Amino acid sequence: MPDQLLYALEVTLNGLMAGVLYSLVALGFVLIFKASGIFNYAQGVMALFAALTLVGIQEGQVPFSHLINAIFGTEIHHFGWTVPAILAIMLTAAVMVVFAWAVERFVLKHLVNQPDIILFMATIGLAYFMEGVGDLMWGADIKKLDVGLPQGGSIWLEENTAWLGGDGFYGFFIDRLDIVATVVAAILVISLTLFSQYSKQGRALRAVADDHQAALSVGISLRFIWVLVWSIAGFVALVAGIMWGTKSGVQFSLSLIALKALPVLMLGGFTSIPGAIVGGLIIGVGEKLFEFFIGPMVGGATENWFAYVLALLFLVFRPQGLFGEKIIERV
Amino acid sequence: ELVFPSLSYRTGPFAAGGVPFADGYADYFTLLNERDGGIGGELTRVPECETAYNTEKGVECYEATKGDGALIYQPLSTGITYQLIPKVSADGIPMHTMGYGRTSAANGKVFEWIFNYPGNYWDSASIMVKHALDMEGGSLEGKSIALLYHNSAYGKEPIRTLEELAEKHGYNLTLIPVDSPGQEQKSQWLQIRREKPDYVFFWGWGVMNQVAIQEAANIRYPMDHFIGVWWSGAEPDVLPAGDGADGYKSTNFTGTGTDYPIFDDLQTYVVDKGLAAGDGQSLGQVQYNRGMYAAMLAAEAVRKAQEIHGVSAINAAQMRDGMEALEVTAARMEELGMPNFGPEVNVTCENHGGPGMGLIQQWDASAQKWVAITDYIQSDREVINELIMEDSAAYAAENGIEERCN
Amino acid sequence: MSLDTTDSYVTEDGRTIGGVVMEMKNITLRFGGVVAIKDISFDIREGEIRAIIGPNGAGKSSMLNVISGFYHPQEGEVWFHGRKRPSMKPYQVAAQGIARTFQNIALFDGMSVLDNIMTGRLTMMKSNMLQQAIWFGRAEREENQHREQVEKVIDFLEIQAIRKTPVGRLPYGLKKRVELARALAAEPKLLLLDEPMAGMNVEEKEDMSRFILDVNDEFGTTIALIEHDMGVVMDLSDRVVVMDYGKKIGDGTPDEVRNNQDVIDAYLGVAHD
Amino acid sequence: MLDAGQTETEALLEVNNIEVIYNHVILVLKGVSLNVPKGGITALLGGNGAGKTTTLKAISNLLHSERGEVTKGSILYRGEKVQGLSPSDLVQKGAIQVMEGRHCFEHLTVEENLMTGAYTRRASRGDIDADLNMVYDYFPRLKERRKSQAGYTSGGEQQMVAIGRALMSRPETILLDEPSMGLAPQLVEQIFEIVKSLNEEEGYTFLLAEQNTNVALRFAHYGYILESGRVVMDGPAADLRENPDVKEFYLGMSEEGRKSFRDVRSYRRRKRWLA
Amino acid sequence: MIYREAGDFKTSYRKDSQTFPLKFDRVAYFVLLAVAFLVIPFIINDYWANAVLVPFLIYAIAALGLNILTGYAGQVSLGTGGFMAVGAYSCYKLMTGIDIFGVEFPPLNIFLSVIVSGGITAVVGVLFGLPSLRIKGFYLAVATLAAQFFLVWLFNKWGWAYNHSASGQINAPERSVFGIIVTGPETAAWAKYLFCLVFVFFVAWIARNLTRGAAGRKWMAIRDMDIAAEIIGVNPLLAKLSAFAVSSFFVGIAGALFFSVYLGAVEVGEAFGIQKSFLVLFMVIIGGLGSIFGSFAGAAFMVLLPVLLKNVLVGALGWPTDLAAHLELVIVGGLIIAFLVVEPHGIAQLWRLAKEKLRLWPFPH
Ligand SMILES: Nc1ncnc2c1ncn2[C@@H]1O[C@H](COP(=O)(O)OP(=O)(O)OP(=O)(O)O)[C@@H](O)[C@H]1O
Ligand SMILES: Nc1ncnc2c1ncn2[C@@H]1O[C@H](COP(=O)(O)OP(=O)(O)OP(=O)(O)O)[C@@H](O)[C@H]1O
Ligand SMILES: [Mg+2]
Ligand SMILES: [Mg+2]
Repeated sequence: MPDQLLYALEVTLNGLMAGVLYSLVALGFVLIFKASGIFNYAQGVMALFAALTLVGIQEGQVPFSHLINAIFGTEIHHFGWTVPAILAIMLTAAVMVVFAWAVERFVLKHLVNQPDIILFMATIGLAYFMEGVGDLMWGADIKKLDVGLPQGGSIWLEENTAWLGGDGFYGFFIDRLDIVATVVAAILVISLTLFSQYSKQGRALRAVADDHQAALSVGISLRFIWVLVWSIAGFVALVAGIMWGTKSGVQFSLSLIALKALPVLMLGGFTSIPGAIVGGLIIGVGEKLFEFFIGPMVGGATENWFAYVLALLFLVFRPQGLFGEKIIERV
Repeated sequence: ELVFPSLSYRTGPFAAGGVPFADGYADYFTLLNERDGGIGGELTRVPECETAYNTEKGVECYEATKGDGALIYQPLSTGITYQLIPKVSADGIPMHTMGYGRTSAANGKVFEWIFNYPGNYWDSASIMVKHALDMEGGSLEGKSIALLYHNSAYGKEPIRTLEELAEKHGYNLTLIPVDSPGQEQKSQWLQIRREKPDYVFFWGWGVMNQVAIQEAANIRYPMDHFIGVWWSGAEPDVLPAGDGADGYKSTNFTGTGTDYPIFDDLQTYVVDKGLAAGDGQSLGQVQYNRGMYAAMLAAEAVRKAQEIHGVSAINAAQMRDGMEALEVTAARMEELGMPNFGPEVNVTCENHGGPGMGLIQQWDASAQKWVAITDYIQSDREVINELIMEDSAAYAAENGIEERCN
Repeated sequence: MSLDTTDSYVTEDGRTIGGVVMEMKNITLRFGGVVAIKDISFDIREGEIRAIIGPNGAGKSSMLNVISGFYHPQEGEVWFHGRKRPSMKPYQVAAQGIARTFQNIALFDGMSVLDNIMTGRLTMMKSNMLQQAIWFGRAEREENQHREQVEKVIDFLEIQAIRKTPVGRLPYGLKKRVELARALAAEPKLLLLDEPMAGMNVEEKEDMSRFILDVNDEFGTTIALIEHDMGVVMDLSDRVVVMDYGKKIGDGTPDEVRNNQDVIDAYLGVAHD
Repeated sequence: MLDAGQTETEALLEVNNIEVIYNHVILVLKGVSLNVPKGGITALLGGNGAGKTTTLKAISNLLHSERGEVTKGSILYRGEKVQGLSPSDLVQKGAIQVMEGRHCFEHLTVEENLMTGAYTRRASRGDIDADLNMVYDYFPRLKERRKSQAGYTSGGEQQMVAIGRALMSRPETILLDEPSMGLAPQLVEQIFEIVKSLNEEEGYTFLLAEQNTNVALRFAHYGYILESGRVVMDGPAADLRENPDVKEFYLGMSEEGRKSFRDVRSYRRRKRWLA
Repeated sequence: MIYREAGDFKTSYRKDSQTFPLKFDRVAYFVLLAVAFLVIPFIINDYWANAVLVPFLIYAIAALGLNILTGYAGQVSLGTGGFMAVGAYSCYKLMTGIDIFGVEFPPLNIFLSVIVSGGITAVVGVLFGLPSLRIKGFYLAVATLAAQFFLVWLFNKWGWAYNHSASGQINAPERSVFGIIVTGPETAAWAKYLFCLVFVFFVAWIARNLTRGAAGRKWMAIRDMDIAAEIIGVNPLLAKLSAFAVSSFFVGIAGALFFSVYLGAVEVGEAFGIQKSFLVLFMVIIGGLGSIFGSFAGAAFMVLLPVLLKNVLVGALGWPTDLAAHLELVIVGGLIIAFLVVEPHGIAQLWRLAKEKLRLWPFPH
């Protein structure tokens, strides 16, 4: 095979994998949007918060130690134990449920029936809030996250594909972490799709998103739905946090992955769970190929905007994204 | 009282580097107060102001602290530096941008109030090339170097220098930008994997550092051919990648670790007394030492100023004179308990950039520490000076500045 | 058929009904599998009050939407003032002097009643952006002229007291009235009303009827009206079109329609008095 | 099932002198008291803006989401204060509201909309299907449109969806806000027939806010007339029907019988409510 | 009664539609203007100018701009930072002289530079506004991020835009108006302040005029119900694009001032990043969508709050700066949420309600 084609193939493969990682974040957005029409900007910070909490628990860090030390003049930092990864993940998930409850109790409950943009803003407020709390709780330093996921290029694949190309070709490169992410994402998407399509709660979710008041009037408990959905979104955030955190360490910038997920959402449609995956794949491949082939011509570093422009072009033809619910326009 | 405002960033995306630096900076002055009763009998004070690496907050901090008798600013961010260059010049307060900021500020003829000794970005680039030359036995002819850089003013700094040096040494330079924040670098690293440059020079910041080092490990790039600038070579950058980071190199202009007598003093006078700015864990880390070094240079400049002007409570203008006459010799560093902690520094009216020296350090993942593998290397002044002259002349022309020092 | 002025006649109560202003020819409108309108033709004459009635989902509102250019029928033609109307955007249709109200109230909730009604005159406001930015001069003069016209409408509909109230706060019935005011402010030649009296009690319906009749009488405005209250329809309208399942099942004077067996079966249930 | 005048029987729902304020400043209800007896059909009448919708929302606790609050008085449903309950609790306790202006879930299909009505029920799939079929029997039109998104159905179809949805919850008390709005005449009759039969056969209690006074008073047992936030008159429906003022203003009848709407032109309202 | 409108009769429509129909408000407004123009310039110092007032004024312009687009025309935009960058770089090019295809334009007067920058931004805004005809709601909001990221990337890459300076930074050279220096390091605090104030005054005036007339009604109609608006005769494309144009014009002016007067040197990614877009959106929402007063209130709130918090936590309470900074995030976030919970329509609505209450005072209703 000609080299150029091989590389294109490799880039495509890696793009797909990167896309899956975006989708993991996008999924959280979709869930909440579907369930309440809320565009949850805090999703990225939730991932950060979840990852921070996970590392903190795993390493037996004392929450708010910095604050406590500053106030009481103490010198505590660690409990002196470490917690196994699985247990830590479960504990973190529990924390996310508490968080979901708090969000409902202190924010959403008071904003029933408000315009979308107000709810959106509230989630930005929430993002600030959680970022601050996360820092206070666990400190602002970079943390290494290790729950035992494999990392690094798959040597097996490299060796078995090296024959495809000529001398300079080492075989295909794929990060093993990405493979794990793909599997996890597939499981998540399938189970979430089943949940939202075939359960009573799934239907209630969509009803709530359409009209809060009417949902209340037929007896759907917004409170339950929201706690449920935010808990699931919290769990998805945890998964995303684990993947991204393993990749780049746990730190503030983790929250910025939300920005990578937005074009994915647009493209897939805000309300579609499979859309999040398909959108992610398209964006992942698109931006990688563009950066690879066109990037050098225009000076590179196109990835930040290319995804958005691609999604924008898509939207001009399909304003609700690929799989989004059609926007109802009637008088 | 001597006031050294510290524009720190303990929050935001770059906090990991900002915290130890600010701690080191503050701790050194605390040490001077506790051990020596200040500098020349005058106590020091380090009011801290959080910038979160944000330009506007930086301006606010500057305005808030400048009236307070501030002697010197170290804004620690290229953005804020550019912001403050005209402001400090107008207000008459010296600014020291150690290893960052506007490179051409090394030309004291144009930049009266700005200093960037002991080295600047271009020095670092040149030192990296020199190291590569060493590794290749003196010639880079026909070799290829890729520059992986943060797509911002900061990241673009070394490009001119590396291009000039490419002409001189005959290597090919490939430019690979990464947009901020740099969480996803797959395509860049696939490109590197495909083009197999002999060296990857690295100008990253924040999360970009960790991701790049992780990705380099992932594609099994030979880590000792992967060399970062001094802002991409601290502990938080390499730790997340674990063993994969072993062998990664970066430049630096201070020593690392706590194997210097001064750390004993710090322990006794500062940490043990509970006066440390941080939790006392970061002593010896790259950024901590760098902060301490910055404080040491500032303190030495104060001494010089006190000496020149014969007053202990100097003002900002006198501080500037002290900086311009600063001389930190190996002997002096020995005296300070920091033998060979940094290069010898000698500042003059024309040269605000100091010697332009730096060393190469390498990460030892098993020991979890940085190891200096070279001595201080002198950058290629010939090339760099020319670039500095060119850029500063342009600035002077743009802003109607008369050359001084003549 | 084309505009035929010789056709005009005078009604019992002395109004002159002119020739055909609008004619729908063989309109068919489909939404995917749903056929909302099936090959319907009818006309509207100048100065008349033309009612469209029919069971729920018969396609009445869709018909109004076709007239106002919001739906584009797959088949059929719309003739306006004797000319075949090309495919148009709704705002272009509005500029031709067709104003309307909506079944599900479509007021601009964020604005006061006054501003809502002023939007009715937007098609007539001519000052450009720059003039408006400067305000003093043309824009202000224009604003005040139109304001005067709007105040007339407000007086006419007796909603002076709520002029400055945000419409979101109004009760349903008043919203309908404000919507009518907005449509009237546009000084339309043809006024389309989609269930203007839904959600009103008799007294309010009487008021509304009075307004409709007065508009028709004083300004000679042609009116097409959808309404489920047979009392209102029979009393007010000159001619009635009856639709059922997208098809036309009757067309004629109230009396004719009322006695049409198809209409009784499909819609009225019992013969209406 | 219940005869007019028998309001002394067990009161299912009691509204005691409530005051409602929107946005902290707009006082809308100024002391409204109602009594809804179990198994009765109670009508709430009154002109535009009288406060009918507000009263119903206060009862079903939906005011909250409109920035309104009950500042005085109390509402008791089966002796229990509703202010402490969430709307979904209320539905579970058997009181459901059909909101004014339809409020369908636009993106859900007609059938899914109906199914949301059964959200609080723990009935078997079969029971729910049976109820679904019952609703389709009442409104055959819905059956035809079952697969279309509610947002794309006609106004009247949406109204049917809203009513059908409430029926799906198998409530004990239904608060109907303007059920007849936008419905074709036979359908209006039909809806009231449904109300009547549910009331008589299943013992449902109804509180309905209606503008269509004529029909409402024909089917209701007891009526309250609301004007600018106050109850100005109440009584058994039959009595109200005979009241001359009610006749004049709400039924459109003068001494000579029904006037033509055409004649109102020469006729100006004499005066507002005189009670 | 402290505040009332009874007895304040209007005899013409002109009077009825004036900006401050109540005499009380009118007097308050003129007093405020007088203080802003005649008193503050004499007492202002560097700290107040650079840390508080100048950023407040500039953000107020940006917030007014975004409020026109988002608050009045209902098009949520997250591209404000990018559009400010267009203003800033245009201003830079204009003030340093442009060379287009060999035609040299001499440096333009700073006052004109700022205005023309606004114009250029308006054109760019319209370009990015084009998709708004098809794309709505949050889809549009996210789509405007395309503008944000693309523009930032462009100004980072396009050497011409920053006169090929080594680092890609742009620096504002010294310029003056009527002999008074308004840009560059030598600028006096009062001159900066007044220069911005003049712009704020005119921008607010134009915004007020546009929003009370036909244009404003078109925008609001589109915002509240775009289909209905189209059916009653509003051309949606023109309405939306004009909103984009006016909004970007203001935002461009804000960007130009931000660069030339306030910061003096900027790097695009840092000064005009996505954070800026969010910040301005916050101002608009906290202040009150669709309210001119709200734009000011929001800008004041978001500029002052962090400064205030910092001064209290670090200055007065002596907390470590990092704890203070983290706590600041928590407090700002919490306050935003609290604000939205208490009054989703922003400070402007709170103010209106307060007035309504005052009017009724001492009675509760
Ligand atoms: N945009 C659309 N997409 C799909 N179906 C539509 C659309 N608009 C209308 N319909 C369908 O077309 C049919 C006619 O609708 P229309 O609104 O015209 O009825 P109508 O006669 O006004 O009824 P009502 O008296 O209930 O208002 C309905 O069955 C409706 O569901
Ligand atoms: N959300 C709100 N904010 C402010 N005022 C409101 C609000 N909702 C209703 N109102 C006011 O409360 C009063 C009563 O309104 P309500 O909707 O209860 O009347 P109604 O009797 O149901 O009228 P209709 O028959 O027209 O539906 C009206 O004057 C209205 O202006
Ligand atoms: Mg209809
Ligand atoms: Mg009502």
